[in-house]
Amino acid sequence: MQQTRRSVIKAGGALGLLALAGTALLKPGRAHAAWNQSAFEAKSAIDAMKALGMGNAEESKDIVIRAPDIAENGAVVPIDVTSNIPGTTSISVFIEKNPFPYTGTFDFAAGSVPFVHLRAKMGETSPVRVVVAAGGKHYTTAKEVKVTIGGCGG
Amino acid sequence: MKIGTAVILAAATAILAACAALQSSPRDEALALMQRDFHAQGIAGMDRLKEDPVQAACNKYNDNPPADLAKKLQGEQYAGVKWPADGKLLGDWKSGEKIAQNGRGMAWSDKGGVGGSCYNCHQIDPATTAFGTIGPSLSQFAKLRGYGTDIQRYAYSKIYNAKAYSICSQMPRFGHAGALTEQQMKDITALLMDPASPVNR
Amino acid sequence: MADPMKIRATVEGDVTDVRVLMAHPMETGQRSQGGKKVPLHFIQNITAQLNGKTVFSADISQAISRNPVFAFKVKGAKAGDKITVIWKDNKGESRTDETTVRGGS
Amino acid sequence: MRQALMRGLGAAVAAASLPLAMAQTEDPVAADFDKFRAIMEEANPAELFDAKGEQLWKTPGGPKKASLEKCDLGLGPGVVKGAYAQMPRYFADVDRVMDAEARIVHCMITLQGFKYEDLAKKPFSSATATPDPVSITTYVAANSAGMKFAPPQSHPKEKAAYAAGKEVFFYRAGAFDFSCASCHGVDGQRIRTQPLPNFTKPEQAIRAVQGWPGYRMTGGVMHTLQWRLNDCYRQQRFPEPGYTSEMLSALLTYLTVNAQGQEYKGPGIKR
Repeated sequence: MQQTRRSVIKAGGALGLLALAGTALLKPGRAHAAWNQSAFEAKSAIDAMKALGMGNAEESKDIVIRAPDIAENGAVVPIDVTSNIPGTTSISVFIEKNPFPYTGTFDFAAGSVPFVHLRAKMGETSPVRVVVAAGGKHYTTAKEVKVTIGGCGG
Repeated sequence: MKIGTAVILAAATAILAACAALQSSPRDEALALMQRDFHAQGIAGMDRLKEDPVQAACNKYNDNPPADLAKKLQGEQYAGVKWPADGKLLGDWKSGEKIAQNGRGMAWSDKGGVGGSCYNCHQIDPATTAFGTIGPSLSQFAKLRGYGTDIQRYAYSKIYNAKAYSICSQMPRFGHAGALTEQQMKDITALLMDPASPVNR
Repeated sequence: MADPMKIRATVEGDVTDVRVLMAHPMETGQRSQGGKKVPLHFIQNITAQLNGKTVFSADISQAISRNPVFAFKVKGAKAGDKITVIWKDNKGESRTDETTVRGGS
Repeated sequence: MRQALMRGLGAAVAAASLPLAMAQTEDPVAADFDKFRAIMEEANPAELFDAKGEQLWKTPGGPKKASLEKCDLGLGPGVVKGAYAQMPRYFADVDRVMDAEARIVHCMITLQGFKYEDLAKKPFSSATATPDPVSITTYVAANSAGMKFAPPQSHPKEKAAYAAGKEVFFYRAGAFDFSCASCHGVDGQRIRTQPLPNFTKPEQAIRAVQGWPGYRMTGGVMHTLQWRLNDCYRQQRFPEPGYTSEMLSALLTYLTVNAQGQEYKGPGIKR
C-alpha cells in the first residue's frame, strides 16, 4: 500500500490526481478538493497560486502576519495569520524562497475565527506570503523573515 | 572567580582541619572524578586532561599567576613559535576569512584541525555580522597598528601561541596545539594585515 | 504506530482556543542519514471536528516543522464538548485523537 | 544599525558589567528571539515526550517487566512531583550524589533489569529515535514546573559534590586550554550570536538549568542536561564524559545549587 501510494505520487499526472481525489472523498466535510499536488510541487509561489486558482489575488491590509523579523532557527519559524476580511473561508501560506513554496491551506467552517498558528521550515531569508479566500475572491500580503546561520560552528 | 576560590580554599582548609588527613581536597576529588569518568573519544584522548605547565599555572593561580612565573612561561611559549621557513607571514586574506569563520576542529567529532573559530570570539570583517565578544574587535587591525613586519610578526605569533603574550589568555594556541597549519595561520594573518583586506578598509 | 497527539482546547466566552501537537518526523526527502537520503514522509491532511462536525481542516506540505504544532480557534463550543483531530500522511498512516473542551481560567 | 547597537551593547556591558537580563533587553534581536520563544513554549513539542515518558514510567517494561512506580527520586518511592527541582541529591543506596537522569537510569537498571552498557550505548536523541531515559527525564522534570530549585546541601557528600563540581567547572585543559568558565565565567559575552550567561553568578546560573530538558529546534529532537554537558565538553575539546557519571552529577550540583531558590519553568525550547 505504502509503496503503491508513493509511486502514484511520484508518477503524478492524471492517474495520481484521481487516486488522491479518491482518498479525499473519504473525508467528510472537506471544504475544498484533494491535496493539490501540482500546487505543492510548484517551484514558485506564483505558479502554486495559479494552480490553486489564486493567481489574481489582490493586496490587502486586512491580513495580519505575525512572524519574527529574524528567525532564531530556520528549522522552526512560528507564523500566526489572522484575517480581518469578512467571510474568510481559507488562509494559504507560501514561503517564496523555499524549494516548494506552497506550505499549506487552512480551511475554516463558516462563522469561525480565521486564525491559524503554524511553524514552518525556512531554508533562507524569504517573504512569507499569505493568500486569503473570502466571498469567492482572493487577497494577499507578505512579510519578510530573515534566516541567519548564527551560532558557533563547533 | 578569585574570591570564590579563596572561599573554597578556606573551606578546604576548614575541612582539612576538621577531618584531619582523611578528607581529600575538592581539587583532588575533582581530578580523581575526571580521570575516572572521562574516556577517550575520536581524536580526543585522555592525555588532554593532563595540564601542561601553562594550564597548570593558570589553574593553580586562577588565571593570575605571579609575575615572574608568568614572564618565564611566556618566554618559553614565545620561544616555541615556529616561524615560516620561507620568511613570508602573509597568505591569502580571502582564504583567511573562510578559515576565520569555520568553527570546527580538534573536537572528538573532528578528524583534526579544521578552522580557526576566530569569529566565535572576535569581530573581524565588519561585513560579517555573526561574531562573538569574548575577545576584542580586530576590525581595522593593521590600520590602527601599522602594516610593518613587526606587527605582522605579532599577529602571526599571537595566532600561533596567544600565551606567548598573555599567559592565561582564553585564546587557544592554534600553532602550538596543531589546530591550524602554517598556511592557514598565514592566511588569517593576511586577513588582519593585508591592506586590501576588508578588515583594514 | 505513531505516538498520540497532545490536544488542548480551552473555551473563553464564545471562542475556543485549540492547540495541537503532533509526533511526526516531517521528512523533506532532502536529509541524509548514514549516506542515504531519508525518503519524503510528511503529514498531508489535518481535520478537526467539534462533536463530529468538521470545523477546521488543512492540506500541508513537508515544509511544516518536525513534530508539527498548530493552533486555531473554534466558535460555539462549550466546556465538555468533544474536539477530535485527525491527521493523514503521505504513506497512508493516520492518527485520530480527541480531547474535551475545558473552561478558561 | 544592528551592528552599531551590538557594539554599543558590548561596550556598555564591558564597562558596567550589567546583569545579562538587562543587557538582553537592550539587544533588539535577542529580545525578539525571547518573545517568539515564549510564544513557542505555549505549545512545546516537549509535551509529546513528557506524555511518552509518563507512559514509560507507569507501564511495566524491561527484562523484569516492572514499572518505575517504585523508583525513589529522593522524595520517597514513586514520588515524582517536585523531585526534579530537588536534585542532584545524595542517595544512600548508591552512596553517591545523582542528578535526575542518573537516578532514572539507576532505577531502570535496578527495577526494570536494563543494563547500563545498553542504555549508555546511544544515550542521546537523534532525528529518528528518542531514548527512553530522555522521555522519562522530561516527564519527571515537567512535574517540577513552577517550583523553586532546592537541591539539598545537607549531606557531606552533597557539599563535596558542589566543591568538586566547582573545581571541574574551572579546570582548564585540552587542545584549546578551555574550561567551562572560558565561556560561562564572565558577564555579558557572546559566542558568535549566542549570549553566554555567567554561571558563577546566582541570577544568571539559572540559565544553565532553565529550559532543560529542552526541545531543540535544530533537528527537532528532545535533549536533557546530560546531552548539553556532553556537547559542551565536545566543544571544549575535552575527552568525552561518561553518561550519567558522578563527575557530571558533581558539575550539575555546582550549577543547580548556584541557581537555588529560582523558579524552574519546566521543559523548554532550545535553539
